[in-house]
Amino acid sequence: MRILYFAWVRERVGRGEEEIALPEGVTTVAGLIDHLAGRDEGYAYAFAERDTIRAAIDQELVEHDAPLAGAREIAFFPPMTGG
Amino acid sequence: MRILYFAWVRERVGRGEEEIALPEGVTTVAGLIDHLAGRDEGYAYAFAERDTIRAAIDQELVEHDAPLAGAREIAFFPPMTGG
Amino acid sequence: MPARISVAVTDAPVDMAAEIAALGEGRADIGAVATFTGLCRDEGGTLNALRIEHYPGMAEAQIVKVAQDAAARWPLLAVRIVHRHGTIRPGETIVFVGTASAHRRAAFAAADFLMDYLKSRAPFWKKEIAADGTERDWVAAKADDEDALGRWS
Amino acid sequence: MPARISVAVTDAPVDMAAEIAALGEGRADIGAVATFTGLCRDEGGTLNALRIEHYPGMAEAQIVKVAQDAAARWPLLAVRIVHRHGTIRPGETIVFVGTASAHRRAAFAAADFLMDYLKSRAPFWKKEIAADGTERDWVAAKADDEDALGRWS
Repeated sequence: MRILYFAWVRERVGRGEEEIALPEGVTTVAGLIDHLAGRDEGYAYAFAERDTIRAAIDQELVEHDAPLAGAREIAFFPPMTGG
Repeated sequence: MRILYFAWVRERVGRGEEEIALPEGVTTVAGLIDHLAGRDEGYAYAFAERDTIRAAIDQELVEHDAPLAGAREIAFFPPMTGG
Repeated sequence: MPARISVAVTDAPVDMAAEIAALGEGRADIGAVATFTGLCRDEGGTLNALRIEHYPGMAEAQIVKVAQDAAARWPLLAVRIVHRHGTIRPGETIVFVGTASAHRRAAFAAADFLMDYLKSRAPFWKKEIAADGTERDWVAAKADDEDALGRWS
Repeated sequence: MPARISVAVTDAPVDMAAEIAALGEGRADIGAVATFTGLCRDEGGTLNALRIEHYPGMAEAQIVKVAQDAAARWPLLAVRIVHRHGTIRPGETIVFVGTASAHRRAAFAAADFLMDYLKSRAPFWKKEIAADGTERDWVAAKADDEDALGRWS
């Protein structure tokens, strides 16, 4: 599964994208955030304010309770500031 | 006193402007409309739907009860359709 | 800083690129520009042109007044309004309104307000010229347009 | 006739006049064009540039989705949206939204709606670059912008 990071989430985790194998028991966006936040300090910092993190599955915005089944690309990023 | 007519008011009275000497007793826009409407068929037709006629004194929109004292230029026209 | 207000009443075609460039020219404090362009429609091919009559002098004065009203309501940096008179072909611009502000809400609201007021308060009258060149009647004012002013009081 | 929707995400400067001309090109049924342009401000001379990061692919898709939503709500004839990414200098365009309709109310409302949704739903993030070239922090999302979406529900 491909994971993308943008803006300060990207800066804090220290990379823009990576491939991961989904650990057993991780079935939702929230579960994936828990898993990633446990990796190291940078990831923990990136996901510290959990409620502000936005997620997209296959380029569609989703809530944190969205299931990961069938997803090819998950993205995490701060609230958008375009326009 | 200079009087201007625009759009279908102009077409109905048959002229775009004229100079008139204000008759005694005519002191408001409404009074002037009464006076003009009594002139001939064209003027009567122009001012037939009195409520729809807009008036301006010295290029400022006014109500029909506005006094004519001091006015140099009075204009009569239909509701505006610019924009 | 007071809004820079600029108004033109003209029988020449409107150069949109020049109008838009002029709105923001020489300043970097503008974050938002809203524009509205009213165009002559061909009414399904039945219309050859619009002929717009205006009240010279009063037309400019009323437009400036409406622009000043907008600038008193919203923190505008610039307002540009161009209104044509004379013969206007389908596809050509009848009116252009441009507003510039630091933020988008003011620019949008002011442009909307300006159009509502220009429609009912600026002394212009439209007559339709049919495809065969004959004059149709004067365009009637819409009650909707007068009612729209209630949005701003 | 369905609205003609056209979207671009680009790192090249926006030619506003060309964008506006394209909105009405080759048709005479458009009576109203509303546009909004968001520009980079210099923040009193303290800002050298904005650097805008985006999510390629999703950015275009989300903008098209928002444009389709607008076209489903209002009788639009054309929608054009251009959003820049990369480095943007003060005075340059960040976003351009143009809407065309037969009548003005639809064009205005749709442009306003599009900007509200682009602000909070299109995946772009702004970072400020100070006058001395150093990076400032990421621009924070405003609660106001999220709240603005409530105007349309």
